[in-house]
Amino acid sequence: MLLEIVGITKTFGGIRALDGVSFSVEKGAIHGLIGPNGAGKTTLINVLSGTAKPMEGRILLEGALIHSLPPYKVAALGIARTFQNIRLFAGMNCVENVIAGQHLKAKRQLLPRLLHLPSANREEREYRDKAMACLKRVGIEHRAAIPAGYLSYGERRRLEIARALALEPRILLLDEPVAGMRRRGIEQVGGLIRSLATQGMTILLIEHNMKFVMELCSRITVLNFGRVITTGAPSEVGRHPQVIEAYLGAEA
Amino acid sequence: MKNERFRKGYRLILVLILMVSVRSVTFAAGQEVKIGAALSMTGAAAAYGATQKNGIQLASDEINAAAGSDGIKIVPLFDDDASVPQQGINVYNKFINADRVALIIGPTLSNTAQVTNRIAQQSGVPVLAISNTAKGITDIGDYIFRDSLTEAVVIPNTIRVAKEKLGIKKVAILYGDDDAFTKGGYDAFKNALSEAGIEILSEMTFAKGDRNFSPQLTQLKSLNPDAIVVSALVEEASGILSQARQLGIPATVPIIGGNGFNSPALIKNAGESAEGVIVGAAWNMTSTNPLNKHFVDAYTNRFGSPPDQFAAQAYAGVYIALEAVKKAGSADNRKAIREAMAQIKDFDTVLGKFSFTAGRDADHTPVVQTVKGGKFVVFGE
Amino acid sequence: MSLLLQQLVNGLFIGSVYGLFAVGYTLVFGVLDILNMAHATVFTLGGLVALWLVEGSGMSIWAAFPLAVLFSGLLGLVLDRVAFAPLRQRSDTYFSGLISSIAMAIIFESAALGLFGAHTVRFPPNTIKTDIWRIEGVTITSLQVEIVLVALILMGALSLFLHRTRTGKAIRAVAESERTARLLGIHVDGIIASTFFVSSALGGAAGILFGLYFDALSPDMGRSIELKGLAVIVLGGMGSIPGAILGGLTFGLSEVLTVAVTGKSNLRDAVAFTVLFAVLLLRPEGLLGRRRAREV
Amino acid sequence: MAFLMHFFAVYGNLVNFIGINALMALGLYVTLSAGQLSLGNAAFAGIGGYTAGILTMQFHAPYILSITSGAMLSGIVAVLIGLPVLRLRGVFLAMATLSFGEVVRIAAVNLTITGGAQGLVGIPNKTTTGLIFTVLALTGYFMAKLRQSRIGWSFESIREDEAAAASLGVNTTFYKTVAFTIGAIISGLAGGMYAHLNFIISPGEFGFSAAVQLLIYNIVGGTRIWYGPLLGATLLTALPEVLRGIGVTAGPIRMCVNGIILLLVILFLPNGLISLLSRSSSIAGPRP
Repeated sequence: MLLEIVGITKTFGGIRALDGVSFSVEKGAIHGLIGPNGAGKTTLINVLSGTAKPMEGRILLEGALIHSLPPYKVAALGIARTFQNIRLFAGMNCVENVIAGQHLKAKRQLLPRLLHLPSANREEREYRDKAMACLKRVGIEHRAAIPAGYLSYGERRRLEIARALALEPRILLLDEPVAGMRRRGIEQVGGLIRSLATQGMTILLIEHNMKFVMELCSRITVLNFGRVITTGAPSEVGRHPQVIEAYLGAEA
Repeated sequence: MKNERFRKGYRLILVLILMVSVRSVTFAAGQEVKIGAALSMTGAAAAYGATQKNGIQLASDEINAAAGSDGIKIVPLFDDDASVPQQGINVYNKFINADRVALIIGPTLSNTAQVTNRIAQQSGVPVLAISNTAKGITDIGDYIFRDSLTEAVVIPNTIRVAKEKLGIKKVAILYGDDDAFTKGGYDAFKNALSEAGIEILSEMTFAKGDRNFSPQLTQLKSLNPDAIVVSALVEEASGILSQARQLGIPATVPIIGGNGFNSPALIKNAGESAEGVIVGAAWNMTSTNPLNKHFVDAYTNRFGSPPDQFAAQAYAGVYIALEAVKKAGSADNRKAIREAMAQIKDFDTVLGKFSFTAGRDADHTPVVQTVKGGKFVVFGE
Repeated sequence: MSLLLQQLVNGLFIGSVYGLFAVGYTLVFGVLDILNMAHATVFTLGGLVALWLVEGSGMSIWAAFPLAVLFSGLLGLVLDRVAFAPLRQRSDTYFSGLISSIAMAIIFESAALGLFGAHTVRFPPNTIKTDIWRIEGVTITSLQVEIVLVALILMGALSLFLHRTRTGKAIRAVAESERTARLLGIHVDGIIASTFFVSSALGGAAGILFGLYFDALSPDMGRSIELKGLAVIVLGGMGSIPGAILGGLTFGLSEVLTVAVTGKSNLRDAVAFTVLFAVLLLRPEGLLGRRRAREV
Repeated sequence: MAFLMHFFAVYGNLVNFIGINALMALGLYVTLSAGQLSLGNAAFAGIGGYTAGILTMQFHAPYILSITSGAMLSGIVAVLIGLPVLRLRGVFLAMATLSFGEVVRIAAVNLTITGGAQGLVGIPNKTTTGLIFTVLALTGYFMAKLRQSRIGWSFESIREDEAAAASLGVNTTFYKTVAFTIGAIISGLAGGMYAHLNFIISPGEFGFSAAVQLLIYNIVGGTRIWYGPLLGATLLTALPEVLRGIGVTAGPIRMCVNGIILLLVILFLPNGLISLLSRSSSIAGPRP
């Protein structure tokens, strides 16, 4: 079991955003995380990525405790994330955004650059090619030199994924990656996620688009008011009474 | 692509500096004396730069009017060092090398003078300081002169007269400790008081720009000293005087001040709480010497308010410079002007009979004044 | 004993002037999260204009005071229109707002220097008839009492305005969240302009009272209170009106007592800035402020 | 050749001040490039200046040693101050660094070793124009290369969005302290060189208005590329001379011109004058 979340509780003032959340994510799986707005999905991702500290509970990565680590240490363990409200580096162009994502993987030492060593230029070309490869993977390599602020909404979503891929992560936390995308964009991102999983990457996918989640995910966890209703295969979760009630209201 | 951008940026900067091309037109030698007045017209000392400018302008206009066709005319070039040494240096450089002035008057602040006079000394340009009272200004070199009496001369004389006339035995001191002028005054007061065997009950400080002195004055009042010695500039001084009287410090406890007090603004701002203040200074506003009477009247109706000590010393400075130029017989031979200035003895000025000491400091009788009926009068007359 | 009492009076008095100045300072920060560095120069111009009205056109102080306060308010509108409104859509509006207010401060101070000259000037001696009372060794002047009263009245009026009037409530809504306020149909730009009007008017008023009591007005009189005002609003809690008043009074008292005890006024400033430093680190929301300093 | 001699005679000091101000502006630039608004760099220049001056005068240390140790001391102080202060953001960080700056100024006024209000008098004039512009060129080169290194990319990421940078593995606290410390070292070095240029340094020169002036050099020049602040420092240091040359009367008008320039730049050229010289997005930044 790659990632285990055990009894995580997080409160903001009086509100219990997460209340004893426990589930685990298998290696190489595409694990869905769904729930109505305000269920605590984004809070959970913040806790997983170290941005927020939980009140109680533990998170284990291959048995090692990581819930008290700062965000940059969580990233160093190979956990990358995207943000619900897309936090791109607006002042940089697309390839630069991805290069910024190479922080952990690209040495880029100062000394060889100061001494103008040829190795520095070679290294730089290699990293740039890698960055272009990430852009290519999400299908926006033609926008490489455009400042991130100029991209369309769908393209910005994809650039954020590309930047996260630059980290060459083991686990990718996607916070509503296809929200507000058109049909064709959704299919492309779906294809990308499927190909990442086949190459061994584990993905935790937060999404409202039920069809998208049902098709892609091998296991799904449903959150409501900070509590886990159930975790299971898409078919089981789809028929679970409480899930229907949480989503479609009580009349079913 | 990268350094192309850099070259364009560099070219712009170069063009800008060259645009400030240097006007090196020289006036006909002989008849006109160019004097560079480096004053603080903005920044902390703007108030003093303003009255100094008036004094210099008044003196120059009088001289030029009286000079007629053959006489020597004064061409004053004013510039602002913004009370900052860095700009003072630039002003000096412009006067020395671009305008090629015969001599420089100023700068307003001692801190600036410490830096700028070094450049004048190296370039062999005489400097006549008109308000620097800090120690060491004239030690910078033999081209540096000063017509402003140092605190070391004025203050012991004040303490001596105050002790004689009022028999003070124990005093409290209040001084501004973050300004070279007021700190210098404090040091002079401290030595003078210990030499005169007067006990110092307590020393309290304030910062430049302060307006609220009631905490300090309340403490000092409780020690009931014979007198309160204050080293401050006129803004703070008037505040201290009015708040002291408001706090109930009786008129029987006089307040003794240094050069900073010697300005009509003190009486205007402090009102009747200035009565009885003792001011040791280098210029007696009400002296009946005809030169001074004329100066005070001319200044008052030209600028609408009576002159202060800064204006008087600036005014006298121009006449001293003229005297040196006349003696040197040349309007731009800096070395000759320096030699002539060093020999000035018992020259009549608004400050009284003026001569330079061997060390090129000012030498004339200081005055101790007090305020009676809203006017400065010589103390003890 | 009367010595301590006298120092308390001194402290409370100067504290109320600091409070009045700080209230305007923190109001703008509370609503816009922007530090208006030109506030101190409005403080100066308010005082100088009041003096010009009294001396220039022979107006009584009681007529000149409201006029000069109005003028200061108008200066606030100019500030908003020229330096803050154009930057509102920018992503770095907090940073650029600070810079544009520094630019306006420089322009206002040079205007004060140009129009009113560099000298320290004062109100004509009998602008306000002041009699001095001595109660068991403690000296209080009627001017001091009047100033404290006016300061308290203005601060009281401000909190009434903020809590009772429609515009006041709208200002507090914008302070909570500009976006929500806009959704609720509040004319945000108009409200922000009125915030600047009120803040600058209060700043100007503080300037006039300061000038009246200390008999000293000069183009750079704002400098001495600018950094102290900063310390006061941080101590009181950025954006909190009661915090600014409390901060002003505590600050005035601590300043007086430090000087009284140590006799060194520079130590007083050092204490002020160490307090500011400590509050920022340990309790950035200050005494009564809302927590804003370190959110992600 | 005579023209050059004459030019340097009149404007030699101005050129030196441009160099020193540019170097100090670069010190603040490093801190700004990581998105940290510091109003304490003038104080670091003060620490560097006073330390170097005291070392040369009282301990007769060799010039190069004294200015480098001044710079190092500023760096050490920056690390000590940086750790607590850099948790703060935006205006709060500005005010914390400002209060640190004022405490340093007040210390300089009160300590006898720093010469009190008079300042340090009699510092030997060792700094040459050549040294200033060599150090400036080297620092500029270092900045250009730093930008391409991992440290430079981390600064840029933190400046754009600190939370996103952390999620990519950037240790934001560490890199913010690095930016703060490198900035302090450069400011300290510039302060040390300034001390040996003018024979005297006084506390007033390193206070709040000096810190604001460094910020203005950066804003007017542009903070997206290292030679932006150089342009800002050059123009604004030369401006009083230009106005003097053109005959603009001394006094408040010049001060007003300064204010108006800063206002126009922040309103219409958010990325500074340097963005006029180049269209490339990395310098001009995205069109708002």
